[in-house]
Amino acid sequence: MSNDTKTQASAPTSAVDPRLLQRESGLQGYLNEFKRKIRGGDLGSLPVVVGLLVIWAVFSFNDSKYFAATTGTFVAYYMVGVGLLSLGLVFVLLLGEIDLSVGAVSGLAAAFFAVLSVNHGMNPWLAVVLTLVGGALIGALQGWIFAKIGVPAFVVTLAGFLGWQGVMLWLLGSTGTINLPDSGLNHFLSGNSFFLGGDISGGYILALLAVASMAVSSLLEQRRRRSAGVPFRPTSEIVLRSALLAVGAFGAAFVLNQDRGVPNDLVLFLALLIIADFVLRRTSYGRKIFAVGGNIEASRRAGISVSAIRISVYAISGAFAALGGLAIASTTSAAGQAGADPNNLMMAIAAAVIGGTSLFGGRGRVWSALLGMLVISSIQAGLYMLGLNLDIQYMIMGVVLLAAVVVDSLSRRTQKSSGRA
Amino acid sequence: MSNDTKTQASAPTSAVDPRLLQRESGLQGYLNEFKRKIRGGDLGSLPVVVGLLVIWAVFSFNDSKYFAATTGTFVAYYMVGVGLLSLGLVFVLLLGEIDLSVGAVSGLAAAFFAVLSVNHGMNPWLAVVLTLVGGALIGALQGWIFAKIGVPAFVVTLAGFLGWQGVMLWLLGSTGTINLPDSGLNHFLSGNSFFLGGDISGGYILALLAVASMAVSSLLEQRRRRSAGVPFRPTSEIVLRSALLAVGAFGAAFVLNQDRGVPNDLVLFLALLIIADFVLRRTSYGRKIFAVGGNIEASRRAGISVSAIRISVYAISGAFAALGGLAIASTTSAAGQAGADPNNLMMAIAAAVIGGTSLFGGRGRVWSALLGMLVISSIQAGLYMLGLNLDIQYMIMGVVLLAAVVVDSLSRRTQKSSGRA
Amino acid sequence: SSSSSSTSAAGGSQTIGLLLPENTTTRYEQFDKPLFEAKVKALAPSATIQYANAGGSAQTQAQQVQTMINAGVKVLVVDAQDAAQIKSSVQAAHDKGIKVVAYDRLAQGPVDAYVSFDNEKVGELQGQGLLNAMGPAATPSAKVVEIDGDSADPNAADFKKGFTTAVQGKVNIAYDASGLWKPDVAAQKATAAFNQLGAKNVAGVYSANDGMAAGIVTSMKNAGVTAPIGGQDAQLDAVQRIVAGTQAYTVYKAYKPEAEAAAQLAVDLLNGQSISSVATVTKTSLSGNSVPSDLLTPVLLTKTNIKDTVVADGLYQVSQICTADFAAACKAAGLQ
Amino acid sequence: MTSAPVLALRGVSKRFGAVQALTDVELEVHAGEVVALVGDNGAGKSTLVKTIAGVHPIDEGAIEWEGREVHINRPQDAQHLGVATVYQDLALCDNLDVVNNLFLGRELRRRGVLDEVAMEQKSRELLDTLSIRIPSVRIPIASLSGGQRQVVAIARSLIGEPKVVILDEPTAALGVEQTAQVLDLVERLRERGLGVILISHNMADVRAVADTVAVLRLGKNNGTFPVQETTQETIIAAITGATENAVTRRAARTAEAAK
Amino acid sequence: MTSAPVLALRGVSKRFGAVQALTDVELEVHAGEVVALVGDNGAGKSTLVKTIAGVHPIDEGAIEWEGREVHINRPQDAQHLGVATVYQDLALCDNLDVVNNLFLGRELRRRGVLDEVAMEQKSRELLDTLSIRIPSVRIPIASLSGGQRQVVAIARSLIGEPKVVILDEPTAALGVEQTAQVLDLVERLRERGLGVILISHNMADVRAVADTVAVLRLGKNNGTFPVQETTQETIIAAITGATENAVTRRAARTAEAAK
Ligand SMILES: Nc1ncnc2c1ncn2[C@@H]1O[C@H](COP(=O)(O)OP(=O)(O)OP(=O)(O)O)[C@@H](O)[C@H]1O
Ligand SMILES: Nc1ncnc2c1ncn2[C@@H]1O[C@H](COP(=O)(O)OP(=O)(O)OP(=O)(O)O)[C@@H](O)[C@H]1O
Ligand SMILES: [Mg+2]
Ligand SMILES: [Mg+2]
Repeated sequence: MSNDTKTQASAPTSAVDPRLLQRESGLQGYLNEFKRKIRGGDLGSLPVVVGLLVIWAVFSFNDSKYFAATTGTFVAYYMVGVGLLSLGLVFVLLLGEIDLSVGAVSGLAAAFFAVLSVNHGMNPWLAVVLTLVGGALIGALQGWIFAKIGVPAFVVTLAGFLGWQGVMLWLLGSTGTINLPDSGLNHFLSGNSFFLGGDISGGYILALLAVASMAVSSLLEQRRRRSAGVPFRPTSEIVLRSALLAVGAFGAAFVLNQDRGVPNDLVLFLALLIIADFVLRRTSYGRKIFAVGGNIEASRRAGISVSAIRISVYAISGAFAALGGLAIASTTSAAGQAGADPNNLMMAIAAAVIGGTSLFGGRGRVWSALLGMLVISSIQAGLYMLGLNLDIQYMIMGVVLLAAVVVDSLSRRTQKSSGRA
Repeated sequence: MSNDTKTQASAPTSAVDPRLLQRESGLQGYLNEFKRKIRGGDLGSLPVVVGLLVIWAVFSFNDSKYFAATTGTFVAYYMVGVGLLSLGLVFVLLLGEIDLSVGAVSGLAAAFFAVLSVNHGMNPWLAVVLTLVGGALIGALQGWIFAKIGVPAFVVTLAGFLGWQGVMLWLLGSTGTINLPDSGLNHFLSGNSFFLGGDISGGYILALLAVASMAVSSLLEQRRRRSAGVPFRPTSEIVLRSALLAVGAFGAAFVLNQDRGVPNDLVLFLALLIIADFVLRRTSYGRKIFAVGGNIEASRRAGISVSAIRISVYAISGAFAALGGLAIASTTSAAGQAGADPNNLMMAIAAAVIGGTSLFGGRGRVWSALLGMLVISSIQAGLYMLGLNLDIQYMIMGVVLLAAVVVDSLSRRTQKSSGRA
Repeated sequence: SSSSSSTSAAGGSQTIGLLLPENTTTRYEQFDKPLFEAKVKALAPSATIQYANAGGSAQTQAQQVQTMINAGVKVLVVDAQDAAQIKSSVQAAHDKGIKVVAYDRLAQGPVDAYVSFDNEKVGELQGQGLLNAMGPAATPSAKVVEIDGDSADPNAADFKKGFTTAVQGKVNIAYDASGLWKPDVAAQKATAAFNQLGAKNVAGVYSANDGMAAGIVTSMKNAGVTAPIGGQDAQLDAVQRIVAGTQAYTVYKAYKPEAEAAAQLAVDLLNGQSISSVATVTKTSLSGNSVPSDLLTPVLLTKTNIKDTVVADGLYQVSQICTADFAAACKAAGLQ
Repeated sequence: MTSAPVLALRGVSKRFGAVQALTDVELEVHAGEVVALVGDNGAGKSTLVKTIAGVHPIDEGAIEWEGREVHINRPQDAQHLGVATVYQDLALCDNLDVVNNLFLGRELRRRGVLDEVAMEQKSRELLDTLSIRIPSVRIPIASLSGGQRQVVAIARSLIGEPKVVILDEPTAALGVEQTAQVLDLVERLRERGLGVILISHNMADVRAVADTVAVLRLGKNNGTFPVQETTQETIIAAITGATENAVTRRAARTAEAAK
Repeated sequence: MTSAPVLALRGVSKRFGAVQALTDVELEVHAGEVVALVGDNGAGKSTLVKTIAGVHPIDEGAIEWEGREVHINRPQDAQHLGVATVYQDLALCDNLDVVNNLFLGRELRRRGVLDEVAMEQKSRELLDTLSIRIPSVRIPIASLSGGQRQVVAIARSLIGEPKVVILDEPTAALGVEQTAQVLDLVERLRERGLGVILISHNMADVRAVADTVAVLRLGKNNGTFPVQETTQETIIAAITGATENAVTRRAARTAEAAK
């Protein structure tokens, strides 16, 4: 939960503990605290971001073409499909469970959509809705078997991994691969469709929106907190954070504008990330997910219906898997038998874990799906450009994946040895 | 731990609790307790065994040829390779961790062995030893990165999943698939090599050995316990258990003898299972594995070196993966690029879980690898005989897997609602 | 090597992209890639080659095509993992003015040239090889076990179709299942088939490729099935089995002419020259595009023509085939 | 106390596998009454509490609420009736911070969105009344000391409007000052007309605040005593099942040594 | 007590992230001495214990063992010196049974193989001396009551040959009889010449068995008192940091009500 990063500044109540190190006000205090955090290994996602920068640097060094706007578009565009699977998985991982079926469900969803809209000529948007509902129902069914019958989630979703793949093959059976028309959602998600038609203002508008809404909401919260007499973020910190976000957002917009603009599927992904983040951190439903992931028995005793949470979370995962499947299909404009690629499952889990979501439940953020996919896609972009043999490619992929997490792990180890598990 | 199934009979100490339901002596008491356990849902592996019988019945009903000794040989022979991966995984699962690299390591091991013994003409037994040591070293390396650097095991072994696959491709690169000669370990593990040359006495000797050693060791333990004044198993129970084992063992021997005898690779698998079971249940090393799987912090405080346990367990998993790889290669007499099949990984994990080993650590037995593989192989034998389309096959596989675990889960649910988690 | 080539090319003006589909079969990285590279080097020393292998994933291949488009290649030589799914990638390349050569599998979309073996013909040869090997045992009631390739691979359907055409009515296909191109799966399915049919009743076995045949041969030995079996690809291990007599035939698709024809087409397209001298026929793809094509003829490889084919073409040295384990068999077959 | 008790257990039994944890237990709690539930370790006190709270449904017997028989199968059932429980094992979510644990399942909302500010403010007030110092209400429960966690669990039970509060060894880990505060709290609850079940091994505390003492021994009732009229020795004898026990022996020995 | 203390802490400090849990703490324990460590909730008592036991290495300061400075970085280090610890949070493996938990890390072996019979026998004896009833020593710890678990944790510390025993609130969950047994046990340990650190919030227990009382307040030393010569009020004042506190207020109020 990001709340625990909120620092204590000039709290006027009596309960404050004299042993708590007060941060000096102003930017200086912020820097001091940052130094202390580095020493204590309490760095949030900084290590992974550093890992990402290192990956970019190494690949740019090896291949001058890597450092180009087209690579940016490549990463931004191709990470979305698997990123959506990963986003759904974050919900499941927060419960401390796993969903092995997301790859199969994504393949099935693409096939289902193709059969409905191409073979049966259904309105493509209606087909999209039916597909997403279908994904959610599949997830809910799996969640129900897990929550109510008590079959371990691993087994349920492993059965799903096989079963839904079978259903997909059966659906595609008579026709094999089905090419999707360049219209509707498939067009919207395709690599040729950019925000505001790729107009140069598009990226900057998005960046401005993000920075402004972050700054405004932080300031509003600061005001409420101040008037309620509870600790609040100092203005200097809000400015610093907004500035950092601005650098990232405008930087990304600039790079993407160098090529053709911000891909629409990235815009969709970001929008969904923001919504999911809001649900997880600002609603009591999200709070319950964290609680169940932290301690099932305590949640049950607190009156939370654990089964309802589980079923709904698997439904969410199923719906995201279905959407991810449509996004993946749109990258090849076709739904094929290889749609249920188990590699997608692996990459989706890896992304969430690399981004910092724990496999053991109760700890994580939706942004880990974004961060992890940035890492994975950046590696892939580089490896594809180098045109290596597959054996070397696999080896590099393995080593780089590991390296991307090692910094994070080392800092966590420091954290642990200073007593903060 | 199977110890907690030991029942309290006529204990002469004072500390015994009057609320503990005493079992009446004799067979009647055993039956009464059994009924009570069924009601309480405390059934051990019985549900999965029932599931297995149901699978056999259903397939036999659908295909008269299924109920034949050749099916027995099929199951007994083909389950060993993945079963060995699963056996190694049980150790890892007992720690509450996962090893995604076993499939890749098994493929690499087969390739390594083939390159050494065929391409370099090394003595095949020396090559086997080197391969197993190599597998253990790979595992230990992964364990070290996990235990000492603190990278989550999922990420380390995912990196291994990719990286070792790369190494395997690179090793095979110059030659592609390598045929293994029908000699050495490859001959021993091949489908043509049976215990005592397939002599009819072979199976019965094994069965007799198993039953006799179980009965004798149980009686010896009973005597020691009786004289030490701690609760012991009544003789009637020992007789009953030995009788049950005898039915199973002699039954299996009879079926396999109808075909060509007990495959040598099954004998090896069973021997390793017995050794692994002994290590886990009768040595302090095994006890430490359970402890770390149950509560890492408590184990650490008890002076257990958690890192050493982790590294060694991954080494064990790596060695079993290497041996499993050799067994899988011997079923095709060749080491090829498809060796690192991710399906093998999935099936190995599924077998352990179906057999009753928890993914959350601290609960499980090595026999779950055997039981789970029996289930999976029995399904596969049936599906392959029916020669169905892949789509139907996947669906049935998913549904049957689920069904095999549902009975178990339902009984666990009863158990939970009666307060025993 | 190719990895350094992509950096050296100025603006990618002389770059050819080579995309191969997977790595579970030996041929791609072992033969196709080096043969193709050598020929291009000979024809156009200034051209560079960018290489990618999709590892069996159509989705990865799409990303690899995009990478090459970004890198500014002029010609793409694509062996499609999925001939239908590649369509939008082919279109994207075409839109950028990049010429596309379909290699081995006829990709959908606006392809400029196609070079391949006739896959149905491969299946037919396999059928013929099996019938020859069965000899008089090939009767309409003779039970044959058929293990096909992965149905996600469109070529698998072509092989099956050709095979069926060749053996229809001549033998009885008593068991038919997909081996997913995986040796261990094929081995288990074959064993199940033998259990189902009875080992003695099996008169012949069809394996769609040599990789699976390795597993099936082992199953046959275990089950005591003595019927003939064959595959395709002329993998080294398969040639060894043919020498040893455990496999009856394989289909040899000479990679060298295929790779060299592709190289010729690619260089011609790169230089803006006519390709009509190489691509002499026209094939219509499933997307309706007529593609100038060069279709090569596969060869049925048995013990008798090893020397004249794979050895003569320099694919394998005799010493590679005749390792210690196969020395005796080689002598008997007159290879050594 | 002639009115129907708020909560009554009639012949409740509960079994775990081979252990008969409760046998035919009877218990009555009236509004405005503090019932102390005492007993040896493993007597079944916590099990009894959990059956009332809906954690473990009962096997036999009946639970009556304000004179009507009710079925309590899930914690929600008990909460809807108006039972608030502080468990001996606390049952907090280690990964959540103090505020989130306090309001878990009963979050304050503002326009549908969590009202973190109000919850944080309320938390500080609550903890202040129990005079506990916690470094920050935004640190995860995992990093609190044993007593700090216990106070958080107690504070949890005060959110909402319960009719019966069950405290299972609430002061076990508390310091002297915090213990005094909790005893004050129990008295305030009684004054507000709530029924309180207090489990404790500390006879002094029990005698200080309880009206009635119910003794459990080996899962069975072993007497109910009005506190005013009963000596500590009687209660201890009922707990241990013998007038001659380790406590008396120790007392005798210490007395002798002091001579 | 002129000889060097078995264990001495010199200016020990420990910090968790932003919380300074211990600041310059001094503590001495001699052989045959029972030192009571008291303090408010969150004072840092358990943290201090964990630094000695090697669970959290210290940030600053020194630990001396029999006069020599030692470095305790892992639990093994403390165990090898001869420190046995009962943690407040017990630290047992829920999935293992009572016997396995008792002997964890110190299993008895016979010809290299676990000697389950001897361990089971020894477990029963140990638990009997602490007069606890446990349904069976072969049921997993998870199904024991709070007090039963605590006794298991205490019994664990008696296996082996420690020189210093640290008990962090050992009687918090214990019944009257078991508490008396543990106090007896502490006295037996003193007689055997061991150093004992006893943490407790129960002043009566502290006064009954301790020789010296060391008070921690907000992570700092707040006085060391010989038990004989110090009144309870003085100690409580040192703990709460004020002579006027909830305890005295409550006492005054109760006295008034009694009038
Ligand atoms: N889930 C369970 N499974 C099996 N036995 C259990 C379970 N829970 C409790 N028991 C047993 O029931 C008995 C009563 O336990 P309970 O926790 O109610 O005791 P208690 O009176 O609260 O003791 P304490 O004072 O030590 O907290 C104990 O013997 C315990 O071992
Ligand atoms: N791992 C940790 N991370 C952060 N803070 C911690 C951690 N452990 C303890 N603390 C803090 O250190 C302080 C001292 O805790 P400690 O557990 O030592 O108290 P204690 O004296 O044992 O209290 P109690 O009597 O309640 O057991 C507390 O304020 C606590 O919040
Ligand atoms: Mg209790
Ligand atoms: Mg403490």
